[in-house]
Amino acid sequence: MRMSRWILDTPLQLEPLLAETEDPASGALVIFYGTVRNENDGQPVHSMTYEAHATLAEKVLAEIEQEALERFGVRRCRIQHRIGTLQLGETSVLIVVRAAHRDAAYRASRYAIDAIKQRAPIWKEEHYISGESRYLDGVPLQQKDIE
Amino acid sequence: MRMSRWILDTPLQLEPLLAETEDPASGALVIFYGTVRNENDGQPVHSMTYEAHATLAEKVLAEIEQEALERFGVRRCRIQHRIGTLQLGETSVLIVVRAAHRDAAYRASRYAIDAIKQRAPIWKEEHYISGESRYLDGVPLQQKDIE
Amino acid sequence: MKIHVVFYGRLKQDVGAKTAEIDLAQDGLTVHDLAGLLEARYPVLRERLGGVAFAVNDTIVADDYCLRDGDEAALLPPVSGG
Amino acid sequence: MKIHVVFYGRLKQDVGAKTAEIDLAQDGLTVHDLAGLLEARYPVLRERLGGVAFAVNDTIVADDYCLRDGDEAALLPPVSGG
Repeated sequence: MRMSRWILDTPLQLEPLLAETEDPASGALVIFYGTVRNENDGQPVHSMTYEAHATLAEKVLAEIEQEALERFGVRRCRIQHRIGTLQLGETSVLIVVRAAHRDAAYRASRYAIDAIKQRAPIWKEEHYISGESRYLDGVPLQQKDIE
Repeated sequence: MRMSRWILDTPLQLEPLLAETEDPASGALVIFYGTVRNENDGQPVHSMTYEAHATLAEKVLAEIEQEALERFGVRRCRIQHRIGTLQLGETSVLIVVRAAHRDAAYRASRYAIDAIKQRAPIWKEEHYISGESRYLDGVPLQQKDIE
Repeated sequence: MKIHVVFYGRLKQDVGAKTAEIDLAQDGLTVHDLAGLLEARYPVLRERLGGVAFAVNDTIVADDYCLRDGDEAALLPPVSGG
Repeated sequence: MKIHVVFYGRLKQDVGAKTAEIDLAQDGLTVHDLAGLLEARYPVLRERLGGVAFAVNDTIVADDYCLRDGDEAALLPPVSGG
Protein backbone atom coordinates (compact mmCIF):
# COMPACT_ATOMS: atom_id res chain seq x y z
CA MET A 1 0.00 0.00 0.00
CA ARG A 2 1.28 3.43 -0.83
CA MET A 3 0.25 6.99 -1.59
CA SER A 4 1.00 8.76 -4.83
CA ARG A 5 -0.49 11.36 -7.09
CA TRP A 6 -2.48 8.64 -8.86
CA ILE A 7 -2.97 5.61 -6.61
CA LEU A 8 -4.15 6.11 -3.02
CA ASP A 9 -5.22 3.78 -0.26
CA THR A 10 -7.21 6.49 1.52
CA PRO A 11 -10.55 8.10 0.56
CA LEU A 12 -10.29 10.21 -2.60
CA GLN A 13 -10.77 13.92 -2.02
CA LEU A 14 -12.09 16.32 -4.63
CA GLU A 15 -10.97 19.58 -2.99
CA PRO A 16 -7.21 19.10 -3.37
CA LEU A 17 -7.65 18.17 -7.03
CA LEU A 18 -9.78 21.25 -7.66
CA ALA A 19 -7.14 23.44 -6.00
CA GLU A 20 -4.33 21.77 -7.93
CA THR A 21 -6.08 22.25 -11.28
CA GLU A 22 -7.40 25.79 -10.75
CA ASP A 23 -7.23 27.72 -14.02
CA PRO A 24 -8.70 31.11 -14.92
CA ALA A 25 -8.74 30.26 -18.63
CA SER A 26 -11.07 27.28 -18.15
CA GLY A 27 -14.82 27.79 -18.45
CA ALA A 28 -15.83 24.14 -18.10
CA LEU A 29 -15.07 21.64 -15.37
CA VAL A 30 -16.19 18.01 -15.67
CA ILE A 31 -15.73 15.67 -12.72
CA PHE A 32 -16.29 11.93 -12.84
CA TYR A 33 -16.65 9.73 -9.78
CA GLY A 34 -16.85 5.98 -9.99
CA THR A 35 -18.55 4.71 -6.86
CA VAL A 36 -19.29 1.29 -5.38
CA ARG A 37 -22.91 0.45 -6.03
CA ASN A 38 -25.14 -1.89 -4.15
CA GLU A 39 -25.67 -4.55 -6.75
CA ASN A 40 -24.07 -6.12 -9.81
CA ASP A 41 -25.80 -8.49 -12.19
CA GLY A 42 -28.61 -8.70 -9.67
CA GLN A 43 -26.42 -9.77 -6.75
CA PRO A 44 -26.48 -7.50 -3.68
CA VAL A 45 -22.97 -6.14 -3.15
CA HIS A 46 -21.49 -5.63 0.30
CA SER A 47 -18.12 -4.07 -0.57
CA MET A 48 -15.38 -4.07 -3.18
CA THR A 49 -11.64 -4.63 -2.97
CA TYR A 50 -9.40 -2.89 -5.50
CA GLU A 51 -5.85 -4.04 -6.10
CA ALA A 52 -3.32 -2.40 -8.41
CA HIS A 53 0.14 -2.99 -9.76
CA ALA A 54 0.87 0.37 -8.24
CA THR A 55 3.99 1.53 -10.08
CA LEU A 56 2.69 0.43 -13.47
CA ALA A 57 -0.78 1.86 -12.75
CA GLU A 58 0.74 5.23 -11.86
CA LYS A 59 2.60 5.25 -15.14
CA VAL A 60 -0.54 4.38 -17.08
CA LEU A 61 -2.73 6.97 -15.32
CA ALA A 62 -0.11 9.68 -15.91
CA GLU A 63 -0.03 8.70 -19.58
CA ILE A 64 -3.81 8.88 -19.85
CA GLU A 65 -3.78 12.35 -18.27
CA GLN A 66 -1.21 13.44 -20.86
CA GLU A 67 -3.21 11.93 -23.72
CA ALA A 68 -6.34 13.75 -22.58
CA LEU A 69 -4.46 17.05 -22.64
CA GLU A 70 -3.01 16.41 -26.08
CA ARG A 71 -5.93 14.79 -27.88
CA PHE A 72 -8.70 17.08 -26.67
CA GLY A 73 -6.81 20.28 -25.97
CA VAL A 74 -8.12 20.42 -22.42
CA ARG A 75 -6.16 22.53 -19.96
CA ARG A 76 -6.09 20.21 -16.95
CA CYS A 77 -6.61 16.49 -16.36
CA ARG A 78 -6.04 14.66 -13.09
CA ILE A 79 -6.90 11.08 -12.29
CA GLN A 80 -6.86 9.26 -8.97
CA HIS A 81 -7.74 5.63 -8.27
CA ARG A 82 -8.21 4.16 -4.87
CA ILE A 83 -7.07 0.73 -3.73
CA GLY A 84 -8.10 -1.38 -0.77
CA THR A 85 -11.56 -2.37 0.41
CA LEU A 86 -14.32 0.16 -0.25
CA GLN A 87 -17.80 0.26 1.22
CA LEU A 88 -20.99 1.05 -0.72
CA GLY A 89 -21.00 4.59 -2.07
CA GLU A 90 -17.27 5.09 -1.68
CA THR A 91 -15.30 6.46 -4.61
CA SER A 92 -12.96 4.15 -6.50
CA VAL A 93 -11.90 6.57 -9.23
CA LEU A 94 -11.98 10.36 -9.54
CA ILE A 95 -11.28 12.32 -12.72
CA VAL A 96 -11.08 16.11 -12.93
CA VAL A 97 -10.91 17.82 -16.33
CA ARG A 98 -10.86 21.56 -17.00
CA ALA A 99 -11.10 23.09 -20.46
CA ALA A 100 -11.93 26.39 -22.09
CA HIS A 101 -15.19 24.89 -23.44
CA ARG A 102 -17.49 22.09 -22.39
CA ASP A 103 -17.26 19.84 -25.43
CA ALA A 104 -13.56 19.10 -24.94
CA ALA A 105 -14.03 18.69 -21.19
CA TYR A 106 -16.76 16.05 -21.55
CA ARG A 107 -14.91 14.18 -24.28
CA ALA A 108 -11.61 14.11 -22.41
CA SER A 109 -13.29 12.94 -19.19
CA ARG A 110 -15.05 10.16 -21.02
CA TYR A 111 -11.85 9.20 -22.81
CA ALA A 112 -9.99 9.01 -19.51
CA ILE A 113 -12.45 6.69 -17.75
CA ASP A 114 -12.74 4.45 -20.81
CA ALA A 115 -8.93 4.24 -21.08
CA ILE A 116 -8.59 3.49 -17.36
CA LYS A 117 -10.96 0.55 -17.71
CA GLN A 118 -9.01 -0.75 -20.70
CA ARG A 119 -5.45 -0.13 -19.65
CA ALA A 120 -4.90 0.44 -15.95
CA PRO A 121 -3.51 -2.65 -14.15
CA ILE A 122 -6.21 -2.62 -11.50
CA TRP A 123 -8.48 -5.46 -10.42
CA LYS A 124 -11.64 -5.56 -8.41
CA GLU A 125 -13.06 -8.29 -6.27
CA GLU A 126 -16.72 -7.96 -5.40
CA HIS A 127 -17.89 -9.07 -1.99
CA TYR A 128 -21.55 -9.98 -1.85
CA ILE A 129 -24.07 -9.80 0.95
CA SER A 130 -24.26 -13.58 0.61
CA GLY A 131 -20.66 -13.84 1.87
CA GLU A 132 -19.27 -14.90 -1.48
CA SER A 133 -16.60 -12.97 -3.34
CA ARG A 134 -15.73 -12.86 -7.00
CA TYR A 135 -13.09 -11.30 -9.21
CA LEU A 136 -14.87 -9.60 -12.08
CA ASP A 137 -14.09 -10.58 -15.65
CA GLY A 138 -11.89 -7.96 -17.19
CA VAL A 139 -10.12 -6.70 -20.26
CA PRO A 140 -6.79 -8.33 -21.26
CA LEU A 141 -3.93 -5.84 -21.21
CA GLN A 142 -2.16 -5.26 -24.49
CA GLN A 143 1.55 -4.59 -24.70
CA LYS A 144 1.05 -1.70 -27.15
CA ASP A 145 -1.45 -0.05 -24.84
CA ILE A 146 1.17 0.72 -22.31
CA GLU A 147 4.53 0.99 -24.02
CA MET B 1 -33.17 38.30 -6.30
CA ARG B 2 -34.33 35.10 -4.66
CA MET B 3 -33.21 31.67 -3.60
CA SER B 4 -34.71 28.49 -4.89
CA ARG B 5 -33.74 24.93 -5.65
CA TRP B 6 -32.62 26.03 -9.13
CA ILE B 7 -31.77 29.73 -9.21
CA LEU B 8 -29.51 31.18 -6.52
CA ASP B 9 -27.88 34.54 -5.97
CA THR B 10 -25.20 33.08 -3.70
CA PRO B 11 -22.17 30.90 -4.56
CA LEU B 12 -23.18 27.44 -5.77
CA GLN B 13 -22.21 24.64 -3.42
CA LEU B 14 -21.52 21.08 -4.50
CA GLU B 15 -21.76 19.39 -1.12
CA PRO B 16 -25.51 19.95 -0.52
CA LEU B 17 -26.28 18.66 -4.01
CA LEU B 18 -24.15 15.56 -3.44
CA ALA B 19 -25.95 14.92 -0.15
CA GLU B 20 -29.35 15.49 -1.71
CA THR B 21 -28.66 13.07 -4.59
CA GLU B 22 -26.93 10.32 -2.62
CA ASP B 23 -27.89 6.93 -4.04
CA PRO B 24 -26.45 3.49 -3.30
CA ALA B 25 -27.61 2.12 -6.67
CA SER B 26 -25.55 4.64 -8.64
CA GLY B 27 -22.04 3.70 -9.73
CA ALA B 28 -21.31 6.83 -11.78
CA LEU B 29 -21.44 10.48 -10.80
CA VAL B 30 -20.80 13.20 -13.38
CA ILE B 31 -20.56 16.81 -12.26
CA PHE B 32 -20.42 19.78 -14.59
CA TYR B 33 -19.37 23.27 -13.53
CA GLY B 34 -19.58 26.24 -15.83
CA THR B 35 -17.15 28.87 -14.60
CA VAL B 36 -16.32 32.44 -15.58
CA ARG B 37 -13.15 32.45 -17.63
CA ASN B 38 -10.69 35.22 -18.14
CA GLU B 39 -11.25 35.94 -21.81
CA ASN B 40 -13.84 35.69 -24.55
CA ASP B 41 -13.15 36.16 -28.24
CA GLY B 42 -9.74 37.48 -27.29
CA GLN B 43 -11.03 40.17 -24.92
CA PRO B 44 -9.86 39.98 -21.30
CA VAL B 45 -12.87 39.48 -19.07
CA HIS B 46 -13.19 41.10 -15.66
CA SER B 47 -16.49 39.66 -14.44
CA MET B 48 -19.89 38.48 -15.63
CA THR B 49 -23.42 39.39 -14.66
CA TYR B 50 -26.15 36.77 -14.99
CA GLU B 51 -29.80 37.73 -15.01
CA ALA B 52 -32.75 35.33 -15.13
CA HIS B 53 -36.48 35.39 -15.47
CA ALA B 54 -36.40 33.52 -12.20
CA THR B 55 -39.80 31.84 -12.05
CA LEU B 56 -39.69 30.74 -15.69
CA ALA B 57 -36.05 29.64 -15.39
CA GLU B 58 -36.92 27.49 -12.38
CA LYS B 59 -39.67 25.84 -14.35
CA VAL B 60 -37.36 25.18 -17.29
CA LEU B 61 -34.50 23.82 -15.16
CA ALA B 62 -36.91 21.50 -13.33
CA GLU B 63 -38.19 20.27 -16.70
CA ILE B 64 -34.66 19.63 -17.95
CA GLU B 65 -33.89 17.62 -14.80
CA GLN B 66 -37.01 15.54 -15.43
CA GLU B 67 -36.13 15.02 -19.09
CA ALA B 68 -32.63 13.86 -18.13
CA LEU B 69 -34.13 11.27 -15.79
CA GLU B 70 -36.60 10.03 -18.37
CA ARG B 71 -34.54 10.10 -21.54
CA PHE B 72 -31.33 8.62 -20.19
CA GLY B 73 -32.59 6.53 -17.29
CA VAL B 74 -30.27 8.24 -14.85
CA ARG B 75 -31.19 8.05 -11.18
CA ARG B 76 -30.55 11.63 -10.10
CA CYS B 77 -30.23 14.98 -11.87
CA ARG B 78 -29.96 18.35 -10.15
CA ILE B 79 -29.25 21.70 -11.79
CA GLN B 80 -28.45 25.04 -10.20
CA HIS B 81 -27.75 28.34 -11.93
CA ARG B 82 -26.40 31.40 -10.23
CA ILE B 83 -27.47 34.98 -10.92
CA GLY B 84 -25.81 38.28 -10.09
CA THR B 85 -22.25 39.41 -10.76
CA LEU B 86 -19.60 36.68 -10.73
CA GLN B 87 -15.84 37.08 -10.57
CA LEU B 88 -13.34 35.05 -12.61
CA GLY B 89 -13.39 31.38 -11.72
CA GLU B 90 -16.77 31.53 -10.00
CA THR B 91 -19.40 28.97 -10.91
CA SER B 92 -22.40 30.06 -12.95
CA VAL B 93 -23.99 26.64 -13.41
CA LEU B 94 -23.67 23.33 -11.59
CA ILE B 95 -25.11 20.01 -12.76
CA VAL B 96 -25.02 16.77 -10.76
CA VAL B 97 -26.03 13.49 -12.41
CA ARG B 98 -25.93 10.04 -10.86
CA ALA B 99 -26.60 6.83 -12.76
CA ALA B 100 -25.99 3.12 -12.46
CA HIS B 101 -23.46 3.31 -15.31
CA ARG B 102 -21.22 6.00 -16.74
CA ASP B 103 -22.57 6.20 -20.28
CA ALA B 104 -25.98 7.44 -19.20
CA ALA B 105 -24.46 9.81 -16.65
CA TYR B 106 -22.23 11.52 -19.21
CA ARG B 107 -24.98 11.74 -21.80
CA ALA B 108 -27.55 13.15 -19.40
CA SER B 109 -25.11 15.73 -18.05
CA ARG B 110 -24.24 16.86 -21.55
CA TYR B 111 -27.91 16.97 -22.50
CA ALA B 112 -28.69 19.13 -19.48
CA ILE B 113 -26.06 21.78 -20.13
CA ASP B 114 -26.91 21.94 -23.83
CA ALA B 115 -30.61 22.31 -23.00
CA ILE B 116 -29.90 25.02 -20.43
CA LYS B 117 -28.03 27.04 -23.04
CA GLN B 118 -30.91 26.64 -25.49
CA ARG B 119 -33.92 27.04 -23.26
CA ALA B 120 -33.26 28.68 -19.89
CA PRO B 121 -34.33 32.35 -19.77
CA ILE B 122 -30.96 33.53 -18.53
CA TRP B 123 -28.75 36.28 -19.96
CA LYS B 124 -25.15 37.17 -19.40
CA GLU B 125 -23.42 40.47 -19.69
CA GLU B 126 -19.66 40.33 -19.92
CA HIS B 127 -17.61 43.03 -18.26
CA TYR B 128 -14.18 43.51 -19.76
CA ILE B 129 -10.93 44.68 -18.25
CA SER B 130 -11.23 47.62 -20.66
CA GLY B 131 -14.26 48.84 -18.72
CA GLU B 132 -16.72 48.01 -21.49
CA SER B 133 -19.62 45.62 -21.05
CA ARG B 134 -21.54 43.60 -23.58
CA TYR B 135 -24.57 41.33 -23.63
CA LEU B 136 -23.59 38.17 -25.47
CA ASP B 137 -25.51 37.10 -28.53
CA GLY B 138 -27.81 34.29 -27.62
CA VAL B 139 -30.29 31.70 -28.76
CA PRO B 140 -33.89 32.82 -29.43
CA LEU B 141 -36.36 31.04 -27.14
CA GLN B 142 -39.00 28.93 -28.85
CA GLN B 143 -42.48 28.60 -27.52
CA LYS B 144 -42.51 24.83 -27.98
CA ASP B 145 -39.28 24.46 -26.04
CA ILE B 146 -40.94 25.46 -22.86
CA GLU B 147 -44.60 24.63 -23.00
CA MET C 1 -56.71 47.32 -19.33
CA LYS C 2 -53.31 47.54 -17.75
CA ILE C 3 -50.31 45.40 -18.75
CA HIS C 4 -47.15 45.32 -16.74
CA VAL C 5 -44.19 44.89 -19.10
CA VAL C 6 -40.76 43.62 -17.98
CA PHE C 7 -37.62 43.82 -20.13
CA TYR C 8 -34.85 41.26 -19.73
CA GLY C 9 -31.20 41.17 -20.77
CA ARG C 10 -30.11 43.66 -23.36
CA LEU C 11 -33.67 44.92 -23.89
CA LYS C 12 -33.51 46.56 -20.50
CA GLN C 13 -30.44 48.42 -21.71
CA ASP C 14 -31.97 49.17 -25.10
CA VAL C 15 -35.12 50.79 -23.75
CA GLY C 16 -33.39 52.25 -20.71
CA ALA C 17 -35.86 50.77 -18.24
CA LYS C 18 -36.56 47.46 -16.54
CA THR C 19 -40.33 47.81 -16.68
CA ALA C 20 -43.08 49.72 -18.46
CA GLU C 21 -46.83 50.07 -17.97
CA ILE C 22 -49.31 49.84 -20.81
CA ASP C 23 -52.68 51.38 -19.97
CA LEU C 24 -55.43 51.13 -22.59
CA ALA C 25 -59.09 51.99 -22.79
CA GLN C 26 -60.08 48.89 -24.77
CA ASP C 27 -59.63 45.18 -23.94
CA GLY C 28 -58.68 42.29 -26.20
CA LEU C 29 -55.03 43.11 -26.73
CA THR C 30 -52.91 40.28 -28.21
CA VAL C 31 -49.19 39.81 -27.75
CA HIS C 32 -48.81 40.89 -31.36
CA ASP C 33 -50.65 44.13 -30.59
CA LEU C 34 -48.52 44.67 -27.51
CA ALA C 35 -45.36 44.29 -29.59
CA GLY C 36 -46.65 46.98 -31.94
CA LEU C 37 -47.38 49.36 -29.06
CA LEU C 38 -43.93 48.80 -27.60
CA GLU C 39 -42.21 49.36 -30.95
CA ALA C 40 -44.08 52.65 -31.26
CA ARG C 41 -42.98 53.70 -27.82
CA TYR C 42 -39.40 52.37 -28.12
CA PRO C 43 -38.25 52.51 -31.77
CA VAL C 44 -35.00 50.76 -30.76
CA LEU C 45 -37.06 47.58 -30.31
CA ARG C 46 -37.86 47.34 -34.03
CA GLU C 47 -34.59 45.59 -34.81
CA ARG C 48 -34.81 43.43 -31.70
CA LEU C 49 -38.27 41.94 -31.52
CA GLY C 50 -37.61 39.32 -34.18
CA GLY C 51 -35.67 37.16 -31.69
CA VAL C 52 -37.76 38.03 -28.64
CA ALA C 53 -40.13 35.61 -26.90
CA PHE C 54 -43.02 36.81 -24.76
CA ALA C 55 -43.84 35.18 -21.45
CA VAL C 56 -47.12 35.92 -19.73
CA ASN C 57 -47.42 34.82 -16.12
CA ASP C 58 -44.40 32.50 -16.41
CA THR C 59 -45.42 30.77 -19.63
CA ILE C 60 -44.06 31.52 -23.08
CA VAL C 61 -46.99 32.40 -25.33
CA ALA C 62 -47.68 32.77 -29.05
CA ASP C 63 -48.28 36.03 -30.93
CA ASP C 64 -52.04 35.59 -30.89
CA TYR C 65 -52.26 35.12 -27.13
CA CYS C 66 -54.95 37.39 -25.65
CA LEU C 67 -53.76 39.47 -22.75
CA ARG C 68 -55.97 40.17 -19.76
CA ASP C 69 -56.10 43.16 -17.49
CA GLY C 70 -53.29 42.95 -14.95
CA ASP C 71 -51.10 40.50 -16.88
CA GLU C 72 -47.35 40.68 -16.64
CA ALA C 73 -45.70 40.36 -20.05
CA ALA C 74 -41.99 39.60 -20.04
CA LEU C 75 -39.87 40.27 -23.12
CA LEU C 76 -37.17 37.62 -23.37
CA PRO C 77 -34.34 38.25 -25.84
CA PRO C 78 -32.13 35.39 -27.12
CA VAL C 79 -30.72 33.56 -24.09
CA SER C 80 -27.09 33.01 -23.10
CA GLY C 81 -27.11 31.16 -19.79
CA GLY C 82 -24.93 28.28 -18.71
CA MET D 1 19.23 -16.94 -12.27
CA LYS D 2 16.49 -15.92 -9.92
CA ILE D 3 13.18 -14.42 -10.96
CA HIS D 4 10.76 -12.95 -8.47
CA VAL D 5 7.21 -13.62 -9.66
CA VAL D 6 4.18 -11.61 -8.44
CA PHE D 7 0.58 -12.67 -9.05
CA TYR D 8 -2.16 -10.06 -9.33
CA GLY D 9 -5.93 -10.20 -9.10
CA ARG D 10 -7.53 -13.59 -9.38
CA LEU D 11 -4.21 -15.26 -10.19
CA LYS D 12 -3.17 -14.74 -6.58
CA GLN D 13 -6.28 -16.64 -5.57
CA ASP D 14 -5.79 -19.30 -8.26
CA VAL D 15 -2.24 -20.21 -7.27
CA GLY D 16 -2.83 -19.57 -3.57
CA ALA D 17 0.12 -17.20 -3.21
CA LYS D 18 0.99 -13.58 -3.92
CA THR D 19 4.58 -14.34 -4.99
CA ALA D 20 6.81 -17.16 -6.15
CA GLU D 21 10.53 -17.53 -6.71
CA ILE D 22 12.01 -19.14 -9.80
CA ASP D 23 15.57 -20.31 -9.31
CA LEU D 24 17.37 -21.81 -12.31
CA ALA D 25 20.87 -22.99 -13.11
CA GLN D 26 20.87 -21.58 -16.65
CA ASP D 27 20.40 -18.00 -17.89
CA GLY D 28 18.55 -16.76 -20.97
CA LEU D 29 14.98 -17.39 -19.83
CA THR D 30 12.30 -15.66 -21.90
CA VAL D 31 8.85 -14.65 -20.67
CA HIS D 32 7.49 -17.52 -22.78
CA ASP D 33 9.79 -19.95 -20.93
CA LEU D 34 8.74 -18.50 -17.61
CA ALA D 35 5.08 -19.00 -18.48
CA GLY D 36 5.85 -22.66 -19.20
CA LEU D 37 7.63 -23.12 -15.88
CA LEU D 38 4.75 -21.50 -14.02
CA GLU D 39 2.16 -23.65 -15.77
CA ALA D 40 4.14 -26.73 -14.78
CA ARG D 41 4.25 -25.60 -11.16
CA TYR D 42 0.63 -24.33 -11.07
CA PRO D 43 -1.54 -26.35 -13.48
CA VAL D 44 -4.47 -24.03 -12.68
CA LEU D 45 -2.69 -21.35 -14.71
CA ARG D 46 -3.10 -23.28 -17.98
CA GLU D 47 -6.58 -21.96 -18.53
CA ARG D 48 -5.64 -18.48 -17.38
CA LEU D 49 -2.45 -17.46 -19.12
CA GLY D 50 -4.13 -16.69 -22.46
CA GLY D 51 -5.38 -13.36 -21.15
CA VAL D 52 -2.41 -12.60 -18.92
CA ALA D 53 0.14 -9.85 -19.62
CA PHE D 54 3.65 -9.92 -18.15
CA ALA D 55 5.28 -6.81 -16.74
CA VAL D 56 8.98 -6.79 -15.97
CA ASN D 57 10.26 -3.91 -13.88
CA ASP D 58 7.09 -1.85 -14.49
CA THR D 59 6.92 -2.31 -18.25
CA ILE D 60 4.66 -4.72 -20.11
CA VAL D 61 6.83 -6.98 -22.24
CA ALA D 62 6.40 -9.39 -25.14
CA ASP D 63 6.67 -13.17 -24.96
CA ASP D 64 10.22 -13.17 -26.34
CA TYR D 65 11.51 -10.72 -23.72
CA CYS D 66 14.72 -12.05 -22.16
CA LEU D 67 14.66 -12.05 -18.38
CA ARG D 68 17.74 -11.19 -16.33
CA ASP D 69 18.84 -12.42 -12.95
CA GLY D 70 16.90 -10.55 -10.24
CA ASP D 71 14.04 -9.40 -12.45
CA GLU D 72 10.57 -9.07 -11.03
CA ALA D 73 7.95 -10.53 -13.35
CA ALA D 74 4.36 -9.53 -12.65
CA LEU D 75 1.47 -11.59 -14.01
CA LEU D 76 -1.41 -9.26 -14.88
CA PRO D 77 -4.79 -10.88 -15.58
CA PRO D 78 -7.52 -9.02 -17.49
CA VAL D 79 -8.12 -5.69 -15.73
CA SER D 80 -11.31 -4.34 -14.16
CA GLY D 81 -10.46 -0.98 -12.63
CA GLY D 82 -12.49 2.21 -12.70
